[in-house]
Amino acid sequence: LNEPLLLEKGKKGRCGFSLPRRDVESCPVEEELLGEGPNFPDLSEGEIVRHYTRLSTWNFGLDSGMYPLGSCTMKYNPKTNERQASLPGFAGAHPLLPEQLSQGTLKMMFHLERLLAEVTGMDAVSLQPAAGAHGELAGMLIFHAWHKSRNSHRTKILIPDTAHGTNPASAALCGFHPVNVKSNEDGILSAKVIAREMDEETAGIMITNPNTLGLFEENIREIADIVHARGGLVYADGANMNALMGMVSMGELGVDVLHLNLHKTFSTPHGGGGPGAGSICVGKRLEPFLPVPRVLEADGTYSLSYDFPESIGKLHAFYGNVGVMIKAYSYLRSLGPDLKKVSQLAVLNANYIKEKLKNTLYLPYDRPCMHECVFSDKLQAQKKITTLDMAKRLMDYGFHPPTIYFPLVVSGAIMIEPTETESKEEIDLFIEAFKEVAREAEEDPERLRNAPSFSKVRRLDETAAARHPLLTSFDAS
Amino acid sequence: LNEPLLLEKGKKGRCGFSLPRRDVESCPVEEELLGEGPNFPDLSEGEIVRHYTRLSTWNFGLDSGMYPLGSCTMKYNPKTNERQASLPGFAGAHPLLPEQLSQGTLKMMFHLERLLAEVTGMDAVSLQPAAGAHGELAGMLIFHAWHKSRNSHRTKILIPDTAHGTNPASAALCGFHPVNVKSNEDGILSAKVIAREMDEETAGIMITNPNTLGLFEENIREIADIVHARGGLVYADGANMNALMGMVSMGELGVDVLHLNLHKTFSTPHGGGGPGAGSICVGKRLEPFLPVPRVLEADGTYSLSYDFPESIGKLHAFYGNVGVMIKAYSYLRSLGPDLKKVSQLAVLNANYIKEKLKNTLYLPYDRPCMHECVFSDKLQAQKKITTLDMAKRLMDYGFHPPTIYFPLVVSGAIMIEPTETESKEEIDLFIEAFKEVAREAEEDPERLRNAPSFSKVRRLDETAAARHPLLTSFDAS
Amino acid sequence: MRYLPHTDEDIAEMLKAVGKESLDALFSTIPEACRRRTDLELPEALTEWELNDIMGSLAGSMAVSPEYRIFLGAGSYEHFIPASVTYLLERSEFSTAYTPYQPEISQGTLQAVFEYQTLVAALLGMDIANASLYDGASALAEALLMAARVSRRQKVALSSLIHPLYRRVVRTYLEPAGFEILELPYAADGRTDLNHLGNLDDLAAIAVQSPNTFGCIEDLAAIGNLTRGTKTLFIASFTEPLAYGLYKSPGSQGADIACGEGQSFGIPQSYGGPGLGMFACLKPYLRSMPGRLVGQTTDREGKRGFVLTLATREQHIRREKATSNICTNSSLCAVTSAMYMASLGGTGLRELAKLNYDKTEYLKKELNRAGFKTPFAGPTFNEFVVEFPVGFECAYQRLLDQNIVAGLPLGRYYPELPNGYLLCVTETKTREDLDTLVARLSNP
Amino acid sequence: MRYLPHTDEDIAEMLKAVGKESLDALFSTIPEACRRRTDLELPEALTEWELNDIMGSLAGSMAVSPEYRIFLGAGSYEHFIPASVTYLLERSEFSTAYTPYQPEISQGTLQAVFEYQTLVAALLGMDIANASLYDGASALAEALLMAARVSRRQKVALSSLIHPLYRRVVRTYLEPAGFEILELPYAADGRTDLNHLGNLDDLAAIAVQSPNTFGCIEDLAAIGNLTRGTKTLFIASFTEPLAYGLYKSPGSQGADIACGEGQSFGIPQSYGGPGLGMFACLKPYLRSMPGRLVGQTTDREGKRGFVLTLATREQHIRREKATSNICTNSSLCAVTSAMYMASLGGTGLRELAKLNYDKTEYLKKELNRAGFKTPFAGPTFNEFVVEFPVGFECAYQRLLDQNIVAGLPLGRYYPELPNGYLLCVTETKTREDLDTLVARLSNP
Repeated sequence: LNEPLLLEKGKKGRCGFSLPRRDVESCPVEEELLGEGPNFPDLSEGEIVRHYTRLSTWNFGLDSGMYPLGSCTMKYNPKTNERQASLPGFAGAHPLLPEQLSQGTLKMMFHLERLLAEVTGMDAVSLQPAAGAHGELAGMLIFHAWHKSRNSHRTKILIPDTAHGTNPASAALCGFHPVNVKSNEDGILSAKVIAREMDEETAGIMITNPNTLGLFEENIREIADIVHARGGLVYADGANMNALMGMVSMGELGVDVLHLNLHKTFSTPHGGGGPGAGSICVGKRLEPFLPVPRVLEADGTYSLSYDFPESIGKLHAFYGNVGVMIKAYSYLRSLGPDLKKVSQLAVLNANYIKEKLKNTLYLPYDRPCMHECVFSDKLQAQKKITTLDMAKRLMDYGFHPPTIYFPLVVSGAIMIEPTETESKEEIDLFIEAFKEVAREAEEDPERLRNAPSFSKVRRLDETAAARHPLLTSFDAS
Repeated sequence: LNEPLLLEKGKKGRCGFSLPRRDVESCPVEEELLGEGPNFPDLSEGEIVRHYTRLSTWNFGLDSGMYPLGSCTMKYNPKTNERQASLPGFAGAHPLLPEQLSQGTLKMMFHLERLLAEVTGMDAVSLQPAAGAHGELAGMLIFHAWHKSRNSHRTKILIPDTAHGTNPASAALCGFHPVNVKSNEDGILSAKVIAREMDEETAGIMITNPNTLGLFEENIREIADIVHARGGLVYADGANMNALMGMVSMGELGVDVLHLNLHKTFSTPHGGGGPGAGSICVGKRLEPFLPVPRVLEADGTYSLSYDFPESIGKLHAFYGNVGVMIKAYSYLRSLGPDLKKVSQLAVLNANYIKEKLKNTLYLPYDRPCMHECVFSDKLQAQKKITTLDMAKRLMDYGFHPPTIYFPLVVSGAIMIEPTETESKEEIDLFIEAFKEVAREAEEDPERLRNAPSFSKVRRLDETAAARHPLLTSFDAS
Repeated sequence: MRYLPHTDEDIAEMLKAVGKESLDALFSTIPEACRRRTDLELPEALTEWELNDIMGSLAGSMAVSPEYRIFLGAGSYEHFIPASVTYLLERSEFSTAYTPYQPEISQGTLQAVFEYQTLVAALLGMDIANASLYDGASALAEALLMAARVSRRQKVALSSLIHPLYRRVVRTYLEPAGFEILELPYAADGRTDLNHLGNLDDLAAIAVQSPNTFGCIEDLAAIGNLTRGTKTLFIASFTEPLAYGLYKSPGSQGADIACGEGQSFGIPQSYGGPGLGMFACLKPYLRSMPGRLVGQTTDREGKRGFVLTLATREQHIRREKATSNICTNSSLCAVTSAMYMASLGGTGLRELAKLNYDKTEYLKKELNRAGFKTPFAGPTFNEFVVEFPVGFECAYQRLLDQNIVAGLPLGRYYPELPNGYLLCVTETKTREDLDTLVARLSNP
Repeated sequence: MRYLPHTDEDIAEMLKAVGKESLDALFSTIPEACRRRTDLELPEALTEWELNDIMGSLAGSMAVSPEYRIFLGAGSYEHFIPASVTYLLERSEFSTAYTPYQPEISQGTLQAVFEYQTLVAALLGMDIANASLYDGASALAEALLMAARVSRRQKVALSSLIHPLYRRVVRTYLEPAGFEILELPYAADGRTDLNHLGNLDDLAAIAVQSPNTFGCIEDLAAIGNLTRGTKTLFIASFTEPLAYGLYKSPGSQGADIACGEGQSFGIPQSYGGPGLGMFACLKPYLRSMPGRLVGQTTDREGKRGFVLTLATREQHIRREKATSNICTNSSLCAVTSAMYMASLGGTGLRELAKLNYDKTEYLKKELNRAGFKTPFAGPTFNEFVVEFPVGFECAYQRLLDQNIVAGLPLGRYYPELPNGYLLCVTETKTREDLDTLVARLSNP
């Protein structure tokens, strides 16, 4: 089924919207302000439903099949969470309602903060950041504010080569200059290197733990001690928290600030790129710097308070992505102490894939992994088959490809994160498919280079897209 | 994407259902009655969601594209209707609630009956039949009861060759013997033929109007007079009511009993074969025979009454498909007097297709049609291309095929009903596709015989299925 | 109107193409005398938003949980429905499709219904199941008609503990065609009394329901023993299929046909409909079976696929000689119930059934302890009869005002039980709900 | 737990395959000293049904329509959302997909976002739009940072009638990096006073919001005239995009960047989030633009397709030199708003906008007639300021008890307006609602 662009459809005079009854008179509008309105296409409701239904069928979602994107934690998104977030009392609530009329949402937020604090082992939480990178920004702003409160002006920040890609950009937004720190031959940070790099001009370090190689940063306590001793702070990118719930307390590891991706670890859907939520968790001493407003409780009554003079301020017009929080809260309440099992099974699935594929794909770091494992295309390179070719071919087997070419520290990286919600059967099928693809790389490499074969479109020319950007229908016509 | 059968999936010990907390003690069960429970597969929630999501993508629905099945009235199913039917107050209501606690549903039913009476021009309505054929059965039972009440025993019933296929079976269920009546060279019934066939042993006639050739039965009033004069009753199959709303009053035409398909004319979804609803409408003198209970109103209070001694009785455990009624009621209230426009546009669309395709396909009755038009494969027969081949090939163009090989009165029939919710652009695409298929029939007939090419499966062997029926996974394994 | 895509320009162009001057002129073949003389007198069209208000207020007047605690069963059961099932069922590829006449682009519905047939056959211990009928009542009527066809007999025996409304439907279907119906009384333990059955020689079928209308489990094995080797078919009807998660299946006890209502399996109660007529039987009866069937086959490339099959039994081919006139059935409800059964799995079904049973036993005991009589001693599943004191009607009414519906008064259906009430307890009721009920009943 | 598919047997087999004795042993690389010493102290897992109860009661405590009549706007607007949009958005192919890094199997999201970019550019009268940012506030902050990058200047001028909470977000983003913010006062007509602006030589941008926080339409043309030909960028912010169905677009008035909140377009209010940061600009600024972009291209067979493009601006490629750190955005909200815009169409958008305007004018007039002052004379869209009598707080509270929220008290944000309230009227309010409000205000 094909389907034209919206702008290629429609006829003037249709309307797919039920226009409310006009029960007041028409009033004149000031002439020189009056516009013409945009020339949107007019379509009937049925045409719109068909348009988007068709579009949806060209998309691969988690409900379509296994989606082992490393570092993205594509776990099953429970349907009951959607139900809760769409309850009219939640979905229809205005953010500036008087507090007495919004106790339910405030209570949910307060308790979600407490639950996240418990899961991470941190002391205080703000739910305001709207995404992971927004949480990182919040963290860097807190670094900045904390140093400023101590009249210290630090300009640098340590970022390992195994950190998430957003980290340097987030740091730069606060005026920090990122210093790249190399991981050691085991794929983790050595305390020695940090001791060498950490100085009095450095605000601290941003660590991803487990790192983007899927490895636990074994020296993190020592590293934190070094950073703290030299007046710095430790930020942990908690995007990979799905590996560690119930196993590790981030607070005890010496982490000062940590963000969580509610849309990864806590099962809220990614929506094709958002909305997510990047809640930020801190230790006691950094609590005063959290974004405002904060949710307070007194005698069972909840309120929003802006009365935190050291706060970094606001990051979001209101309180963050409340709709996402409701889903994460529903997930947390549905799992409870089983969250530990979530992490155990996520790690089990990843290690199982690592073991089963390590003779098929090159495994640069052959050590027990956490929730994901990283291979490369080194073995296939002799046939001039790249990671990209294999990824595209996996689509033909009904799987979403893993994350590719990341982390940068592994050339031609293939980063596989199955998550705990994939069954052994599904994982076995995935392993079998990957082995088949590797066999084809040997025997029929052209087939891989021509992949995918069964998708809506064949391999797309991304270079041309960037060279001559066509960003709207007007551009393109 | 492939997907195994449910029974080929799962592992003992999983459960996709949230089992409620056990808050009472376990009690022993009488040993000799205790069973083992069926050996259903155990799956996680995520596996179930993925299974059915995948299955759904192999289905063509109205939201996927044009679905011009003649006689089926596949119009757009408005999403707001679904919303209304799923309101907890409707969806969660027990049918034996005390009347004082179920006024909302009773009121909806009462008013829906009144609306349907107005649309059809009949006097009284029962919503109880669960489908069109169930409505026909109700109609035949009313015929039977009415004759019986007059101490008349009639055994035959007239059924034209252009009636719906269910009619004879419905009549037979009440012990009537169907007498086949031929339509004339214009594709409609002539009064003369009826005058010849109608006798004192004949209970009446079942007419489909417009008939299954999409033609209005122009002589219906005369025919009704003849049938009535000889003590018979007139049943109209109202499955094609989408052609006539606001244009014709069935009561004025002399119709005594009429059923409606709420899932056709009134936009409720077909659900892959149901549930539907086949409300039955009668003239005043037949009202006492309608199924019980009936919905009554007094001083704004609604009640259910079984106090109709001449009633044919009950046809459904409760009151019929209330969930479907809610959707039809929502539709009727959303359209109001625009229902006339619905019929006008449905007829316009059908005539447009008839005109545009009549040089491509053989048109056995070249007269203005109502809501559907009937062609045949006569022109393509020379290339040994059948209606079936063309139908299958249309799939490759993204359209659901029309109804084929029905009505039986046209050999190789192709019965196209676009409905009013298809836009001119979509219809033009359909016409173009059909012309292209006809061109291919000339130039590349093999391609048609091999169609469909892009569906989940290729042409299926229906003969083998019937010869060696495999009806369960146990059968098939 | 947002559903109608035609612009004035479209209409003008299309009228031109068909050679008509106006929309009304399209109807020229309708003789003047047949034209409707008046406009449709329908209330003004509502906007989507007005409709929401009106339907919201109608729905808002209905008594439903969680605001109400409703202890009604009797053919419609309140069970929890997973959000996942609701979501899946709303996918419009399932809901907006027609009957899968074109199998190549209907494999979703077809495979799902094939799986449904498999699950139903397994649940009921039968060989085969059809793609569904309208509801439990019409399924029973169809089963009796089928038994008459198979046995070529005109008389059927029906337990008086079959749902009273089902029996009314059976009469509607059977009496005009001249069938004779024998009603079997019930015994003191609340189960069908077979002693008055007489000889089976002219009987097409014996039909009982288990759990029956008093909630009691019938002695299916006894009936199976009676009919085995005879031409009389044993029809096991049901309103609560969940019971077969715990109790022996009809098939294992010798039933020839098992049929009933599947609403319990994930289908909203919706004031009684749509429901789901489940229908299963032994393989030898295949060609006499009513309703649609999905069968497995292969495509031209040998790939597995599914089709509607054995249509030669159906009305559009066999016309008046069809096994039934059923055409549209309850396909989407069948798929829903399959999703629900798959969600439970064998393990979950058993646990859930046991929980229904245990909660019911708990209430029974607590009521007995509080001094209420439960007149029938037969084993039950999730319903049972309790005899409330004379004059209980007022208390019942007071409980309604406290948002409790304390069961179904049975006197309407069984005049000999003027104070009998049928109480139903499913997994939706907590122990606290049950304790509250007992307390309120004790001090209404 | 129903989300976890692993049976004990699966776990045993898989542990064996990886050579570990237990699940805990999988974590052997975590040094003992790094292990959590205590179990997670989380409340017991809830069943789906318990969760429904708890969430139902939390949601039930919130004041929402139709039970309440809420006249609040100020950055979050109650608009009707078609059931069709809600349905489409729930299709899990859209909702459960990741960012479309693999375009061949993500054409649904990609085409939908491409269409969104087109609709947003058309709405705002700009050349190009990105795939969305978090919300209107962060979009404004990103716009200011972009202006600073483009102009290489460190100072920005902000109207004091930009949403007060947006201005707080801007401060959070800009101050640590050392930017200077100049706030422009407002004039007596409720529009930004440009007289104190001074010369533009060191200004990276002038940002105003229209309709502004007092609901007034700013004189965008005047600002466009000021900045035209200078290096200072004109940023037009908004919280209510529906206004552009009626009023001239920012692009047509000379804006360089138009950005704001798209929640009005089919996105539930959800207590303030998720929202939708709309962001559009002129083509010359393309490579300085923050956020993702979808572009059109072709596949190997020459077929049209869509991809994420110009990623070289983004953080995962350019790291600290990226145009922004944004990664996850509001993709699903962008698609939702496109569905909503498509539903309205150009014709519907204009009519709906006019209806909002007319209803607001009606209320304004009725309030004036009842003796209430509306202090600012500037033209408005669907919000305006009213000055209630001294001591109105108690009346406001009494109205709350009558389920009416009579606007937003402005004193908190504008201390000079202690009795100023911002009232919002959308199409969701009927004339009767408005009459009721006036009557209650007159006799609170």
